[in-house]
Amino acid sequence: MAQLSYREAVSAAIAQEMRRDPTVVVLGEDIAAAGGVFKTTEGLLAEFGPLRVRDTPISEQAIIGAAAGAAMTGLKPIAEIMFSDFFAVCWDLVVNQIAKTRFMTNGQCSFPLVIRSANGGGARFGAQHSQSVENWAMAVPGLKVVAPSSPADIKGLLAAAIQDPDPVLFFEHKLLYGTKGEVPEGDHVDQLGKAKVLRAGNDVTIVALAAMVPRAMKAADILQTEHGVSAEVVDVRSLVPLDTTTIFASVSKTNRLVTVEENPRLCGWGAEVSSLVAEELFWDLEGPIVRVTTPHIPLPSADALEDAVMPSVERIVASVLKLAD
Amino acid sequence: MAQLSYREAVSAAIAQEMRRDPTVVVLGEDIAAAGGVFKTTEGLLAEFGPLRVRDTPISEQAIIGAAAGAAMTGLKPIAEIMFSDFFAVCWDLVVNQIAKTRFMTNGQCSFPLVIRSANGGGARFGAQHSQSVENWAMAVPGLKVVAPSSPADIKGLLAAAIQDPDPVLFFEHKLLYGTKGEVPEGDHVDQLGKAKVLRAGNDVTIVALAAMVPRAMKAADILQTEHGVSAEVVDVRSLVPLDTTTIFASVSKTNRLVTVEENPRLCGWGAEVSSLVAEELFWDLEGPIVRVTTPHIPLPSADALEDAVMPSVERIVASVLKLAD
Amino acid sequence: MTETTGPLTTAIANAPTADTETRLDLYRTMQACRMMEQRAYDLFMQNLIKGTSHLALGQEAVAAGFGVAMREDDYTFCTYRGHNHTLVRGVSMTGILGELMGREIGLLNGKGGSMHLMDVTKGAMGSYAIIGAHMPIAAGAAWSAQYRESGQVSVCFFGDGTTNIGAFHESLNFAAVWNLPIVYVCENNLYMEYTPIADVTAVANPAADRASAYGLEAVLVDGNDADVMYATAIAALEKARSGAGPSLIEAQTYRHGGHSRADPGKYRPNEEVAAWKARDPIPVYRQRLQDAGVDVATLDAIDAEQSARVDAAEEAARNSGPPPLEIADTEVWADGGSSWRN
Amino acid sequence: MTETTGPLTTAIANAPTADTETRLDLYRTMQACRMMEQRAYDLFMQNLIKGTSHLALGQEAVAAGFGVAMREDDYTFCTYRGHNHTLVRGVSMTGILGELMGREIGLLNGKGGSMHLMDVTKGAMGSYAIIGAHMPIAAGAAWSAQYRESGQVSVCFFGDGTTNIGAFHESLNFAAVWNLPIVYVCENNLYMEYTPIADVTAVANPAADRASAYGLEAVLVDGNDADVMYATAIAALEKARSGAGPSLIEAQTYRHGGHSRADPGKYRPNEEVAAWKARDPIPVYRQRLQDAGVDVATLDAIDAEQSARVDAAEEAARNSGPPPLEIADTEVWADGGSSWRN
Ligand SMILES: Cc1ncc(C[n+]2csc(CCOP(=O)(O)OP(=O)(O)O)c2C)c(N)n1
Ligand SMILES: Cc1ncc(C[n+]2csc(CCOP(=O)(O)OP(=O)(O)O)c2C)c(N)n1
Ligand SMILES: [Mg+2]
Ligand SMILES: [Mg+2]
Repeated sequence: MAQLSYREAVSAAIAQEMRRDPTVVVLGEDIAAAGGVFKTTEGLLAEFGPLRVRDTPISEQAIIGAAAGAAMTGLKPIAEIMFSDFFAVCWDLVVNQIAKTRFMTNGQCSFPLVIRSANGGGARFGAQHSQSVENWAMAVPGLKVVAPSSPADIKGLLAAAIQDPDPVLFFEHKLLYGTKGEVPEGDHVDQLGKAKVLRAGNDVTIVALAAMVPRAMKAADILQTEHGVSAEVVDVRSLVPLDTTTIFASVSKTNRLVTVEENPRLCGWGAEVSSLVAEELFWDLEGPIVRVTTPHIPLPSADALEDAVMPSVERIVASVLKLAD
Repeated sequence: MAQLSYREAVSAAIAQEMRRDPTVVVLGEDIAAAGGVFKTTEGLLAEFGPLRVRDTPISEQAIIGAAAGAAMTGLKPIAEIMFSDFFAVCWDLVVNQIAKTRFMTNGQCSFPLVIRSANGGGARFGAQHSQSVENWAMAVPGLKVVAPSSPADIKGLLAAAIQDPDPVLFFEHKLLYGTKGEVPEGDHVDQLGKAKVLRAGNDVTIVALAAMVPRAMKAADILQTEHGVSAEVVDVRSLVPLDTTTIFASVSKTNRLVTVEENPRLCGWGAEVSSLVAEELFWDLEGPIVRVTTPHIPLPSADALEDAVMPSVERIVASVLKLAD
Repeated sequence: MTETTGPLTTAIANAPTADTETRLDLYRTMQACRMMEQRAYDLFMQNLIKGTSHLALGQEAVAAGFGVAMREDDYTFCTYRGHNHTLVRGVSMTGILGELMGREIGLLNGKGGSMHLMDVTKGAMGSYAIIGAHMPIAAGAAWSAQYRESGQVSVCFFGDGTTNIGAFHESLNFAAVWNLPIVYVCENNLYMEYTPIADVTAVANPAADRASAYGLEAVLVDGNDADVMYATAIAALEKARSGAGPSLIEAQTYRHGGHSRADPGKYRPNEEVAAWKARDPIPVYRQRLQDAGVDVATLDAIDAEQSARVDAAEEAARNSGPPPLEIADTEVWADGGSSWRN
Repeated sequence: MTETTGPLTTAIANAPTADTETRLDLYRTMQACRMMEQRAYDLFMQNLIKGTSHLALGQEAVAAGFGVAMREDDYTFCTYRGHNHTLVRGVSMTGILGELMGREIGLLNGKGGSMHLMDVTKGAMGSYAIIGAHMPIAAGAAWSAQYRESGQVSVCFFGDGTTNIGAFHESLNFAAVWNLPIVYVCENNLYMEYTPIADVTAVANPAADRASAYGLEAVLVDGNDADVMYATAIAALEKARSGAGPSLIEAQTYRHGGHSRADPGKYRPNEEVAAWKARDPIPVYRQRLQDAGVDVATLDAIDAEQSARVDAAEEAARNSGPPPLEIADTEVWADGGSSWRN
């Protein structure tokens, strides 16, 4: 085990896969010499050279299109979209082309590519640089969607995403880049589509993702120590494929579900999880399914305002307590 | 009352509002002389002239951007995005600019504009011309989202959308363009954010939208006549604002809910409705909430395949019966 | 505006006439396209093709010129108006007509439809239905060829109207900066759907007048002349293959029919249609071959052979049933399935 | 590549020197920008500005030239690097610094942040943080002015890196085809973030070498010269107002600091930085005014007045509290609220 930051785990995973497979290539804005604006690709140019690590113009459609065409013809590109908000400028390539072409051609081609992006709020960047858009991706058939919460998961899941034969949208949370954690040394590849029970409990299941995971964990602490409520915390990790087995097993045990989403309320992944449970596990439920989300608003920039609207530890605690009533 | 087709109701509503308000202007590809590829803007050029009805290049970002800039400075543009799948090429303008700028500037400017688009499947157009993307829009704070199922609703809701001071995404269903119905004559303006109970019933609430509404109505017929099940059918009409009052009143009465969505499964509007009911109306429920959706796949082109995957009358009936068990 | 001198235009202008076998191949390829598209039209009329479809009747010389000139392992990317571009790569005609008809025997087993023809085994890397989207994808294939040092070239066809969308611009700049082995071919048929291209474009030649914005040579050629298109293709493919980077070709041509199935094309002046039909690439080329000494019997034999080929393809497509319903939800993922949960 | 003759370039070259009052205004405006941006930098260093911020130190002549030349009711659209472009429209400096600091007194009451400054009452129609997005929006405002026959002009500022994104292309073509009263101003500061623009662009002058792709004249000017920028602005605004359509201006300039708060700008050769700092638009202009007979005391007075202005603005911003939490979920809709249900 080594101590790595979430940021360092990104480049560690990419380097690991680039060493293993010469068809893995990296492209994006300022990712080569500059090492990326979030310093997540530092060292790659030096180790792998300018043919495998390439800077691009500010042309997100070209970046994603190039990744698609390269993936169809033998390469395994890793493209960076600097902030996930910018998916909106190349959404057609992602959702209409990459997500659909394999299906439309009944399997003639594959898209073994990864699109990495800095996702989420809390950094006072304002409404156009702070969105959680993992649910945009989840709504589109043909995309795998991963959003890790720890350095170890970054390394293992990014390596798995690169090895995966399907297109994976890989959401790194910009608030977590500085966090550190134990990461398995040497080659390490995790599995997509597996949620993780991070804390066992009996009274309620809290399902969370990415930056909401540490908040859910803190809330579970407080619930236990201050309120005697035993919460089980599930880190979803992967929205597509979705590990309903793990989520359902937890809800079957606790009989209560709270989802904690950073995205704005409407049509978030929590809605999907809630609807699955309401349909398939209805008779196990002993109370309403509660969703904690950012309200259905863009994110404000000022620190006081941003903190007021994103789901906080306190809000999670309060929501669970209301349910436990 | 006059008999109009759904298609004719579109141009009737636009013409009504253009007569009333000289700041209403129309732009899009092939919408002027050609009257639109779906013939929904026929006659407008002749009546209102080339300054108010303007053809554009194939430049969806320019179309939507121009509408935004014009809306900020005194006009009320109606922009056409020919097929709703093409929202993906101008999504940034819609979701990052139009949806957020009023909020970010704390109310300095408004976006009184409408973006109309042909939405939905069933016309054998293949995966890139058949999507139901109303849930993409619903997921983004700052957009109003409307999707009518009848000629009367087209006229009344499109007029309301044009008069509305906020950006409205107006989804016309391409399978319904040819359908006819009674439409109030003379000036007619409906209200956004109101669902409609189209058929009263006691055993189960079926909530549907756009082209799924006639299917839900047929299913309700069959349920009544062949199975003795009394279904209440609610046409959502407007996803944002969402008329939870009408939906909740119905579910409180029937105690059972089935949503019928055309969009692919994950994160559809039905998930949101389901999660709302599971949270706020849980104790009224007497059974699981069932969602009928297109599977989470792109739409296939061949008629046999397309018919097999979109929610059918039979599938709705079967889903309700399973629930009623 | 358009400058018309430079290495590529010079190479095209100075190209020797192709040998007779190649020219017969060009003729054969154009006839195959023509007859297949006409048959597709007939099948619409019989309601055997559902949905929409976009024919390239009149534009055959562009597809044929490239099809004959390309190496087998080169890549093509085309649009919804891409039946011909697909066929010229050696793709099964039965597969194409079958796909238009939504039959199991279709290239995509009915899952794609007329706007999405693809056969990767022939380098026909797909038909794309959203304007401009395939242009960066084609650049990606060129990048892959460059990276793998395979010597392959990526050829990307698109229309005049496509030059006004953002993806066009991003792709051309990207391809130029990365010096990719790609040939962008704009078929200027004067219309984007029902609107004359001049009404919505700031320059007279939508592609050629923009080449300089990407440091490229302006190349404007007669898209109705199979010899010119062949010479153009040879020169641009050679340029790409030799490492000299991308080309942007504007081929002037015309579609004989409407934009799509639903469109009778009434917005076009009669004289314009007549003038272009008089320049129909196929009879013109037939005459030219005759003038060059090819005997009529040879040409007639080609016609008969292609006509029989279309008959056989239609027959096979008709005999194929609808696709089995079980495939409706397969092949979303590389594992063959569509599951999003465990 | 770039041609540099045409009515607009001729008008700029032949423009008479502005009168002294106007020139003092240019000087004053540049100093206001400079001092405000320097203060913003100090406030970062004290961690009083959170998030990110992008300074335009060194690029003041462009904003000032246009700011002084524009009519009060004209529109400007700018980017995240838009503090100066906002200020020069007469917008409150306290509002700007307050917004950077996330205070209630901020222009947007803290809801937008440094990348989104806007004051519609001054025609400052917003700062946009996604590359290229504001370019078609600016065209829309120009369309509105054209439709209302208001005589207003829309001015849109953007960077060299922005010329490679799709929205740039769509906007320019659209504005040209609709003959809109708009002036597009590319501030070529040689870098897109940390990457030299030449590494990612197919032409040497990213905007000027592309003007012909939209039927426009190539205009390449010294963006560090306030007189040139003023003359350029006057000429292009007049062209737009007279109905002669859009212009695309490339102004060559340089940012003294890094791309954003986090960036020390180390990727730039020292000599390059030094050479450009020697051409700092403000001392150069000060000297030029002195040479033209303006006395030092006048210039010193302007400096002192602007310095005091910045002090006062900072003071007012510091004294303002954080925005009230109640505004966090307001103004999504025109009714002032954010409700999505009944
Ligand atoms: C992004 C996008 N916008 C609009 C359309 C609708 N559309 C399909 S074909 C077409 C015209 C294309 O014109 P051109 O590029 O000249 O090609 P042609 O049809 O003439 O071959 C349009 C506007 C589309 N498919 N995609
Ligand atoms: C669509 C998009 N892609 C990338 C970015 C990230 N980004 C912000 S500024 C910038 C560089 C812009 O360069 P330029 O246009 O030259 O403007 P400058 O910063 O030099 O003023 C980039 C890539 C963005 N904001 N939007
Ligand atoms: Mg065309
Ligand atoms: Mg720059």
